[in-house]
Amino acid sequence: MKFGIVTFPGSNCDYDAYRAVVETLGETAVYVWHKDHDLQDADVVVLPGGFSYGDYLRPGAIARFSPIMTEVAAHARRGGPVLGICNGFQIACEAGLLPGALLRNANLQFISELVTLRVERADTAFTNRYRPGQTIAIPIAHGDGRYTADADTLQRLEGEGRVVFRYVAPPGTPGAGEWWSPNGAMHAIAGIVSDGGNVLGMMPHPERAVSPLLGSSDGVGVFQSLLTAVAA
Amino acid sequence: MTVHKRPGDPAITPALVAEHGITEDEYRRLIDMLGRAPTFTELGVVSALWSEHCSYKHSRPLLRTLPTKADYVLQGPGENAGVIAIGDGLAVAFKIESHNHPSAVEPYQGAATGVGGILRDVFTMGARPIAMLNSLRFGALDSARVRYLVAGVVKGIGDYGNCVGVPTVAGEVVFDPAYDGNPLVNAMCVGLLKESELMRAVAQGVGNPIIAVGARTGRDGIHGASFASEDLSDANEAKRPRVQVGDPFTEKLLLEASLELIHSGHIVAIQDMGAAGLTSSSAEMAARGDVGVTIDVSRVPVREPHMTPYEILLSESQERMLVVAKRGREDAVRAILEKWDLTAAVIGEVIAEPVYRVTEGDTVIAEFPGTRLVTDCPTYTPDAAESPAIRALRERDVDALPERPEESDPVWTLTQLLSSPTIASKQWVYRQYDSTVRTNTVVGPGGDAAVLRIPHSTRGIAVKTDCNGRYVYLDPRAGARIAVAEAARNVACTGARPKAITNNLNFGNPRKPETYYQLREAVAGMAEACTALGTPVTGGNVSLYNESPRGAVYPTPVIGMVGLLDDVSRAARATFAAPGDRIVLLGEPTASIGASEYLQRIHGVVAGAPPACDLAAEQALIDTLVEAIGAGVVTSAHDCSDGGLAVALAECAIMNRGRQLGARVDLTPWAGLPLRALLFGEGQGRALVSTPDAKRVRALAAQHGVPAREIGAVDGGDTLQIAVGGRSIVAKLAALDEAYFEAIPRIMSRPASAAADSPVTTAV
Amino acid sequence: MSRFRVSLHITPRRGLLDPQGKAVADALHTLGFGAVRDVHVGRHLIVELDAADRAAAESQVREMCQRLLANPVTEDFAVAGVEAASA
Amino acid sequence: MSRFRVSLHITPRRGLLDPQGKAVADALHTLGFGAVRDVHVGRHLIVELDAADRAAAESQVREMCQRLLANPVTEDFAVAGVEAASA
Ligand SMILES: Nc1ncnc2c1ncn2[C@@H]1O[C@H](COP(=O)(O)OP(=O)(O)O)[C@@H](O)[C@H]1O
Ligand SMILES: [Mg+2]
Repeated sequence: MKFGIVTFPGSNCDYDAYRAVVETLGETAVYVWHKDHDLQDADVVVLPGGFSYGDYLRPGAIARFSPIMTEVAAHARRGGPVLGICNGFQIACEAGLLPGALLRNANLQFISELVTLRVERADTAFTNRYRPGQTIAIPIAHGDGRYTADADTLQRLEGEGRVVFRYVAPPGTPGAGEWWSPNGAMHAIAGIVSDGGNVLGMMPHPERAVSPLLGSSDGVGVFQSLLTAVAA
Repeated sequence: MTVHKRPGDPAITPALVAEHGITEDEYRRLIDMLGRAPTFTELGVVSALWSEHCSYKHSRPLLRTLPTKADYVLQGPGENAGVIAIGDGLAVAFKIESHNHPSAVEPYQGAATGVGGILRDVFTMGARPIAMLNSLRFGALDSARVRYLVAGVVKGIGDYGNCVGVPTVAGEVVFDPAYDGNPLVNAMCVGLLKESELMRAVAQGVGNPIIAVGARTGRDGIHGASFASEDLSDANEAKRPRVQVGDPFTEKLLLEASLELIHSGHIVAIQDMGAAGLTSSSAEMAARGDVGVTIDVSRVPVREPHMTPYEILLSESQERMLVVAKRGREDAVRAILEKWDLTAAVIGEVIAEPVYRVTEGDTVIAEFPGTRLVTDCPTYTPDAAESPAIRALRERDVDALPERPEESDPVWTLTQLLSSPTIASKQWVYRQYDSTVRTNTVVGPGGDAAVLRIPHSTRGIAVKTDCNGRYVYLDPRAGARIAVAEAARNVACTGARPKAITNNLNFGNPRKPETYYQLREAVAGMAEACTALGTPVTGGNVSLYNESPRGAVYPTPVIGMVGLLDDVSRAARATFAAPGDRIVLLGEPTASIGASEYLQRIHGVVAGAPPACDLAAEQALIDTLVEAIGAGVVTSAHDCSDGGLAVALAECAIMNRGRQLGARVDLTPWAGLPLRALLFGEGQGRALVSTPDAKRVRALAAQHGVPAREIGAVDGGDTLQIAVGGRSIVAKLAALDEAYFEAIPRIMSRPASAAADSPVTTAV
Repeated sequence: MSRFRVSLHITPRRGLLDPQGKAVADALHTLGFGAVRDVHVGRHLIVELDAADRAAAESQVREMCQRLLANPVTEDFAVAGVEAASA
Repeated sequence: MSRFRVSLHITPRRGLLDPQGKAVADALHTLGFGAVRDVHVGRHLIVELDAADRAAAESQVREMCQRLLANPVTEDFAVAGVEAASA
């Protein structure tokens, strides 16, 4: 299976996503240049993390006008899977592929740490390898990850079961398993899917949690799930 | 060729010469070199290149005494970064650099541009940056101004490195009134390259074009290099250069484009336009290649109208590079840059004539013979004399100091030390740094050294910066030895063998005999330690004149150590890993509290002799650690440094917040030592390891002649219990955790302000 | 064509959490500015552009806001001023 | 005492690099707004406070700028307006 990883100017986790696909999964990955109009027949499109256009103005605001985004939107409309990680999530929101917005972290600081996520839905293209309710450890590294949406949108997301990952207090701490948002995200939302279920945006970095050597391999499931979903 | 004075240039007067920081002797030397009086442009060029920052005029004779060689050193001092071979045709480039003065004025941009500069030094060697470190010194956190500096510096480092996408994995932060008004901000970068792709900044090939790449040139930081060579006294305020603003986004593009250029084979040399910008980069590249160059300033892309050649030559605008390309490859070079939305302009060429020449269109406005601009800078060896006041402090009998009443409870003392900002967790700092991007970080910040895996290999590297400025202040030679030894020990605690260092000498005004004495002795101590431990110096940076109106900072020779691990999956962490493991102390407790954090924190005293540092014992300890960890018999290793044995034990128990494990130890064998020295004295050459097989560890230690004693076990409970003689000291992990992790966040939640506040505390 | 300088305010939509405003207000209180009731932090943009006249300049900038400068989900924008500038 | 709403502009000092402004200007060009000559991005703050009168409100806010709100080395500030607000 082929993953197309978009490189915007300022992307810096394109390499991490590439390694996750090629080294951990043993699948094929290609870098897709933002100025191109060709997704190179990728089955899955990855909008990687980083600081496209320096995050100037608002994260993702400028990148969403890159030429390749026309193709990414078309791929999504056809039902093709799109995985937006961190800056990729921000770009997907700016581009209207996902609802809501990601604002400055509530503590006004960049936050880099390993967080605990609860898998709220294990029946999506991105999470079928997890158990529902399973908690996983995945790093975050962002300054603008406070998921925000209006009340209607939020209600719709919850009602339609589109909140896929939520931040929860880590096991062994007070309130373990309860909503606990490092960045002030509404409803402790860490990741959501589009109404078609084929676009996932998440702030945490599953592509960095791919080996026990790196402190966690809990992120591999996201990529494996895509293998299953696309093969089906 | 005739050099023309530009209309409107000021006349060269003694006052103007002095304002450029050029002494009368130096001016005579310049006239000798030129055979005539300089033009204004030439005066500017010389003032930059002969500034302390660019010329190392007060430190070069000392630096020559450092050991720089080993068979794996591919590039020693003199290039943009040092390089060592790590096997399999791979190599590591690394370098540290200071941005102290800019950060004192504008902490955010000062620190950010410091990161930018050191990244460029590494990627111009053809290396892909894989890790950043930072070594920071600030005044006491009680001051709103200091909190403003801390917040700004940390955010500046984070925002820049995070955006470029290089993980910041280690460093140190020390708070001491000695740094009030003059913080130290040192950033280190480590990059990975193929040996075959090593690039050097050596201009070559007559007719080859010189190309300016990256951001346009503005009026930023003109005379930044000379400014970095002056005291931060208030009188200089008006002369301060316009601050440089960093653009990490452009840096990221420049990084990708530069690596692509280097790999393309279209270029012969590349260098960052750092301090003293275009002038120093072009003159240095020419001097290394022993070639002539000519630069036409009218072809340099500028950001603002009406910039003079003087300004263009001396601007320190960020994110710019100077490239020497192969003749005829200009368009290929341009194509690569355009792909990354960057511009390139041919601004000069390598010439046969042995001169450094600057033109404005066809008019020659500056010309220096040969490479003498770089090679003829004078060097100085000022008088050196130890300050009698400092000697008296060192010789003070601190062990006779009476205890405070609260100290009858050692848990109180331990808690005070754990919450001392210098010892307390720096999580508030490193949580703002992306430490996991690029997926190589095996051990990140929060323990001893950081460990990175080398892609497609079983090996890894360990990196750490260290220096205890208080030790160096009290005894420069011993302090510098300890700095090297501690850095090496931290690296060895992960299982890595220390290989080489870079260093940043942060000192005061070298023209003061007591400062020059510190510099001379510290360099000697560093040389001794590097020789003994087999870790040559591959480069570094010197930052002098770190003085505020209150006096010089502690002499602070920061050591950046790089070590190599054969099997990265065996890398040890600092924290206890499994209940039931035995705890072994390698090395010996100490009877002294001289120069300790304990004395400063509990008694407000900076005095006494720093701990003795036996380099042969350090080497034996390192060998033991590397072997034991490599053999997989050790489950954790942590060195004992600031705060002594008790603090180190507490850190082993609590530093991993996800898994805190209590322990019981018995120090009765040393019950004869003064209790506070046993617990909080900072003896060197020690490490705490935990292991399922204490016997094996003891045997390994014995082979190397390292004292090793089993002192207790990890019991996984919620207390740390230390028995000494009949006495039992019991500390709750929750209380230690709170002291250690909450100290800095609590202080940093108080407001910060750029406005100067009245500092109350002074050193000693 | 003349040169205009258009000044814009882009502000977080009312009702959304404004942590920056709150942090600034808290810091001002601690610094002794007890009379401060509330602070809001937004963006101030200055766009210099060539246009036939004021109205054209303003309407172009409004379009820029809609397409790029403001996020319709979380931000409001307002043109604060249009002045003639020298080219 | 009455309530005032003071509006402030804090902008990057002229001559300093403004990478954000440049990035936005470039993006506007790509979007077809070729008439854009320059963009600067600063902050817009609204401070609500109690003061005896307009002048007092303004002078207090100026002091806040000097002490906290604006970076003295890299930013300029200007009071854009003072209006009476209901408490
Ligand atoms: N400025 C910083 N940036 C990143 N990591 C830091 C910084 N300061 C401290 N750390 C990390 O915190 C841990 C403790 O640092 P330190 O107290 O200097 O250790 P040690 O006493 O072993 O030298 C180390 O992992 C170190 O890398
Ligand atoms: Mg240590």
